[in-house]
Amino acid sequence: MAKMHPTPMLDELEKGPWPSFVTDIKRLAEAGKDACADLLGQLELSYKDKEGHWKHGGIVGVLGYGGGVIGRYSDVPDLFPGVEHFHTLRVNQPASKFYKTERLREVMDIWERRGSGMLNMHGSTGDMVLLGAFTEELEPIFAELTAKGWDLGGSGSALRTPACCVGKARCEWACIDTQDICYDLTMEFQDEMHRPAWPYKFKFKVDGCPNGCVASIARSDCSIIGTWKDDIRIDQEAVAAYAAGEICANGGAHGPDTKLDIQADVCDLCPTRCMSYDGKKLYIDNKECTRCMHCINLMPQALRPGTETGASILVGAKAPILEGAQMSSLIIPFIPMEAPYEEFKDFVEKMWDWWDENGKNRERIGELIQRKGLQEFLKAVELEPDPRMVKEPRYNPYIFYQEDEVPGGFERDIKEYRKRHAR
Amino acid sequence: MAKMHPTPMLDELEKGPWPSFVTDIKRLAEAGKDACADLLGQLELSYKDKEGHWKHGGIVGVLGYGGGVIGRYSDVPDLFPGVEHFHTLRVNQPASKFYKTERLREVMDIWERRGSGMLNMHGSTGDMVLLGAFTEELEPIFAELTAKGWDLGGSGSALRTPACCVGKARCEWACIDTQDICYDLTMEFQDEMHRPAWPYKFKFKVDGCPNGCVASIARSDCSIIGTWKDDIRIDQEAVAAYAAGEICANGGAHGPDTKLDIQADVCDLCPTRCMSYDGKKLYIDNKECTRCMHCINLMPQALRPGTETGASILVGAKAPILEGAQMSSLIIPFIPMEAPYEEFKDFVEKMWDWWDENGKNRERIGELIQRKGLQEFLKAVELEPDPRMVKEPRYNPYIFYQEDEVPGGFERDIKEYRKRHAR
Amino acid sequence: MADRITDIGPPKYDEMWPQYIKDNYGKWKYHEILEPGVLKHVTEDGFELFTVRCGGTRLMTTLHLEDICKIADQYCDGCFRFTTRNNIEFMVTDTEKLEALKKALDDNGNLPKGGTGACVTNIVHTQGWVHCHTPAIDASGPVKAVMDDLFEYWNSHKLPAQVRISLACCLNMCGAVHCSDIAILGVHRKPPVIEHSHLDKICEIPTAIASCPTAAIKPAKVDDYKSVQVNAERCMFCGNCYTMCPSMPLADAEGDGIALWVGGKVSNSRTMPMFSKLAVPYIPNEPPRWDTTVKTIRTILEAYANGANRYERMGEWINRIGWERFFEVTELEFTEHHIDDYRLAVTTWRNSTQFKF
Amino acid sequence: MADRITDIGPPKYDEMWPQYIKDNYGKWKYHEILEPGVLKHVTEDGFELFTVRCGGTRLMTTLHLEDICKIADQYCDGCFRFTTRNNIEFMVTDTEKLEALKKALDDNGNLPKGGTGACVTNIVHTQGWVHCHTPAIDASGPVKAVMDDLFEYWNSHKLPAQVRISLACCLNMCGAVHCSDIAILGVHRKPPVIEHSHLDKICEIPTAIASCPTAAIKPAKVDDYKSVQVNAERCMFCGNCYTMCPSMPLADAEGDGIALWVGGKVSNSRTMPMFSKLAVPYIPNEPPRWDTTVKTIRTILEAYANGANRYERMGEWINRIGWERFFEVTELEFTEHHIDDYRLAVTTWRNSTQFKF
Repeated sequence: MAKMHPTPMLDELEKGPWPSFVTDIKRLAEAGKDACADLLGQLELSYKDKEGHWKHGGIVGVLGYGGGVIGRYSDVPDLFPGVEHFHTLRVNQPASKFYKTERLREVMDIWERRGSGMLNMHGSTGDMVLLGAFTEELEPIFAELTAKGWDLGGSGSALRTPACCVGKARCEWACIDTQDICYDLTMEFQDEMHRPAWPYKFKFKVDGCPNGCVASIARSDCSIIGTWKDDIRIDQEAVAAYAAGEICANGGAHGPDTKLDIQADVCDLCPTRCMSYDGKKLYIDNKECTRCMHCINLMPQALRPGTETGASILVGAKAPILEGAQMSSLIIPFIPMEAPYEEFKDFVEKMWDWWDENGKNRERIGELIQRKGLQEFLKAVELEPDPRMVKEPRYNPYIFYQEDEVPGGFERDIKEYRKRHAR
Repeated sequence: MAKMHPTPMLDELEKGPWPSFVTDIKRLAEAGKDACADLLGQLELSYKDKEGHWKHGGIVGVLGYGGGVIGRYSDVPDLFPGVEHFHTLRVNQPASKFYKTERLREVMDIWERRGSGMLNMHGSTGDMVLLGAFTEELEPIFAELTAKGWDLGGSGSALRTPACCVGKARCEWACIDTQDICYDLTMEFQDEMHRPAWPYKFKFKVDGCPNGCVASIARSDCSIIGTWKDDIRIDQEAVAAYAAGEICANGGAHGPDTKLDIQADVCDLCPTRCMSYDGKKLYIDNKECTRCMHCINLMPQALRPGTETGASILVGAKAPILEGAQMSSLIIPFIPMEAPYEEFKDFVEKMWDWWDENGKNRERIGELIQRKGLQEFLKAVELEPDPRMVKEPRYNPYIFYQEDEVPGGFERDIKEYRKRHAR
Repeated sequence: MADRITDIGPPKYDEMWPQYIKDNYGKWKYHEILEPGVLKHVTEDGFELFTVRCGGTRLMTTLHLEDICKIADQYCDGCFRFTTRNNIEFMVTDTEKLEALKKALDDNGNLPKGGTGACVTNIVHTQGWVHCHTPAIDASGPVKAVMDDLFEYWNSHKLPAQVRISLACCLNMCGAVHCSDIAILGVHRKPPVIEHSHLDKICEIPTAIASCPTAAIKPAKVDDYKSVQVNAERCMFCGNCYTMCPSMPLADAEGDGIALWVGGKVSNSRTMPMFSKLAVPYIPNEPPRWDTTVKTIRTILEAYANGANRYERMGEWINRIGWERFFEVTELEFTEHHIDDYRLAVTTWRNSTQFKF
Repeated sequence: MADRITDIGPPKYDEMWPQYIKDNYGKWKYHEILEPGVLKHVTEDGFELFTVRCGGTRLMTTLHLEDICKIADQYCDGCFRFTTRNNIEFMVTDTEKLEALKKALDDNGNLPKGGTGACVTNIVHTQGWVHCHTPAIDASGPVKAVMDDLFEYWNSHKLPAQVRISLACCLNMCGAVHCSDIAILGVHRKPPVIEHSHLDKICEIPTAIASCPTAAIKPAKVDDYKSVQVNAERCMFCGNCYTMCPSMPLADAEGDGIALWVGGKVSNSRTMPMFSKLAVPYIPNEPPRWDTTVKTIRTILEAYANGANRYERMGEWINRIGWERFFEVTELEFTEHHIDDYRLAVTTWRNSTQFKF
């Protein structure tokens, strides 16, 4: 058993119905992990001081990679030597985070032997995050992980580990093969992930449908979101069953007794009002549909996305630092997404080239587009302007014209002008 | 008869059903006004050149005033000597633009004798605009105008001539006495109007209700818009008459045969959905009403604004130059507006003081608020923040705190910090 | 100067009122549009006032104004008024006088009735080539051409809702057209041509430099003259430098023309007020009848008339159907110029997968 | 280095699939929530898959993970998965196994079922004081305290719609919480304290200066040290300077705390995605149970639960009732800090007379 510190405040977090990370960590501390005991000790100190106790980074890593490891040191190492070094390894998760226990135990075994035994399942970007290694353990851990078929994820000014929703593995709404896209991009861009060479980080996230369960529109520089071009599939028998109350609303999200009112809940809440219900059949004016998923969400047994599927590509989401938060913006309304995804990758390469060439240090691509204008970006990726790219056209009259757009060009002769207009 | 120039292009504008300004001006030219003949000649030249032919300003005016006259000279005076000088006088219109012909003829008579005889009824800001005077006529025109009880309006970096809608003179929806407010402000601030002393122009416009017929929300630095606090008045008998088709919809705006569908046209189009109709009576949840006027517009015989009336004050509208167009923003949700309007004028004086002190050259107050922040403005005018002032709270986390808001202030000792945190 | 009359302000409003306005001030109960151009206002006491609204040209002569005065003298107790949108309103107190007034207006021929209800009412506009020194277009001419073409919508009630058209002859927008259902805006497209030989004499160079919102103007020595130069790549042709410095004119026959904007409103009815958005970035100046502009406005108006629900303003219609649909039904081209690239541009991008094919 | 294994990427996804996922990949037809935490997915062929969703702590030990693996081994053919929101999902192919699985989970006690449908699902969060070097707050602690309090909403379906809560321990927002129904954000409120004696050795001064979005940092000589100074009036405590320069720490017991944000969403359902907006600018750090934060979140959640229509997300509810009503029903104070004063602030002002008293 490791040396336990008194943690009266953290002990309060052992109470209550939600699983307690404190109880969990105590258990491993009691099983002998110094790092766990000292982590709790240092966290207790933070609870007392109301300040964190980790030092600013420090360059640590594994040979040949520029990322995947985040250096971390305690600023009170004398008190908590077990967390003097507390480096993080990001281990690239399998797409959609399915695990076979035998494979997961490969990682767990290495981490129990060589690390703190504490981890995040998962980090915000999607990686398994192994929390708390000493510097000297980094190379051995890396060697053992790769030997078992596991690799590190991205960090720093690099491609970050791509992530995706559950997709076709267990969701009827997935319009694209999110897992394969995620895996394919990860494999294709291993170099971009492991060797930071860009102005700043870059994230891909892949959502199977506009519900956006992996939050790609808020959290990725390039959001790949499944959609469809043809009509929503309707099963009118199931519509009747919903109307009769035989199937409950919204896939049971409000309990099994929640009856659907097709007119009020579906037609009237449709943002484009493209649906109508005559008491028997449900009609959709698909041309006016914006594929928002509301009706499909509410009637999963009666309505399904169309079958001519592909993705909408949106670019530029980021958290606030520096220019303020952005969501991704629609750049490609529809693109087919079939392996090997060449049309998409072609777009990605053009986007990265432009960003690489024009981006300032620590400038996300969304900020660069803000700075240079959406037009410049479209030229770089060779796309034509489309009203679908904007919520609305400009309202300010400040249009930049190029010289070659204006007959006679920009050069004029003041003498000629003065012949027509006295001073 | 003045010397007429050939105007083959302008002659094309004598055709068609809309009244022709060309025909009108020709008539006065033929009656002997050189300025009219030469104006048409110069305009024809512009139609040929596709360029205007007026020179940049020139400082002209009347003694003791810094504005009210806009200098203008032809840049082809040899060709069109009748418009060599073509100065404009802005004559302050009576509020709501009612005229007695005998009074209007005072102005017409002066203008026929001493000016071009051409004028705008009215200019964009609201003045009568006398178009085309020679410099030497300005003082005599001014003397004759004032002798008859007419004065000039504003121009330059001054208070511009206030304007208002028809108000209580002929509109059942006027919640405030727009004419009196307009007149009172005009009289109170004669000095601010005639002697430019500010960073830039400043406009008041007074709308009697949220329909905004005088466009104050788009066109004035300070918009005074009538509204009410209590309940919309309902005449349920008239409601029944609308339901029965005895009264046509929208005051006849769509023809006398347009029957109102109370549920679809009124209740369902109400932006807050605060109305309901049970087939007999119309109910309004007034607490949820935002007084948008839609229902009142559609049923003027059944619905009327409440009787506890006053104004909403919005600040900062302007055209694009320089920072882009702005609409006015809600600053005072509700203020009583009874003569002599002291509470309102008190606000105005505070607003002007702040703008005068902080505004840069040619910075409208709306731009200054943008630059300094709405908070700063609110402090200057001594108003408390109110969620009604914004469409939504901030989404960026960049909050500026003042030192006195934070316990312990901003000064800290790095040595104390380092005692808790090793470097 | 001692007996100089100044700061007297305008005549007080009630000096201009006819007796029936004075008597019924603040007592109005409701109104009704009887036919295009004819309104009836009724007081709580049952008093009825009839108004005939006629198209005004804004730019007029004292002769035309005298014609108007004569009608007012004959039928309206010597009173009449103008509206904010340059229309002329004659008022009478009974239906007999109303019929006589209408006949007199018809006989006049230059005072067309209309401008009420779900119509295209009069175009508010600026001076254009008639008086302005910075215009990119004429004003009265295009207004006349457009109103001639849309006359059938002026004196009828066949649109889904009112349509407010405005014109401003340059970006200064004296007409503040930025919240109109359809805005006609004069635009320059060439950077200023600089008269280096006179600039320093006529302008203050620091003021000229400071006037540029994009910092495109820099001091320069040209042919030994102290002057400025303009970085054409950063010029967006706003004309603010010319306003500050007459040695930098922008006007150019090939550069200047018209941009059309749609979907703005100032009313708070139903939806909050909206800015007009860019529909057509550039149409060449085509005097005297401005054919392409006229035709394009009709196209937009008819698409709206066909597509909008009753009571729905232009901007509400577009927001309902989506801008992609607007460009489809009007067959207008969507170009890079439609995409905002000024200071708030990021707020106009589409952060959603919601769109129509 | 020759035989060094690099760039192999993660295990391929299908290596991790149980057979029933492999067999039914892309064949799913619909799903149903059977009870809180229990889902049924059905394929076009009628194959049924049952999923039990359990709350995960994100921060866990290998011991806890081994417990999870054991359950998966015993009931789920050695397979399970995690969700994007740190929940754990166990899958079985018939109802008998489902009952046995549910019992095993109940027996475990640390794997509460829930997180489905119209509930408060698991809070995504960052590291806080457990691992981060720039946090203003802890992460796992507040999450535990909030989830304890809202447990009744975790394993029930009684809300109008799903509520997504997120936590980020500083403005860097590793958790990208800016589009959450409720966001818990760690904020600093004091400018950096500067270690002049070491700054030049540890940081690049130009980089530190360039890092400031408001240009508040300037070079300065202090006690003969080359260093920087911060104009406190322009500091908005973003911490970007500290990220670039460790000699400028912001953390402070009295300065740091929690801001709460509401009404964001990432889904495109009905309305377009929305940012979360400021509800409470500052709550002091109150370890260990973060009482005020917990209480305020419950207040917001209950106001939503009481006021929203079914299917309406938090942001949709607020937009419908208006922000003035939100502050009224939650009894939260609206302060000057709620008013945006950053770069797009003008777009948040209310350009309308539409408001509720």
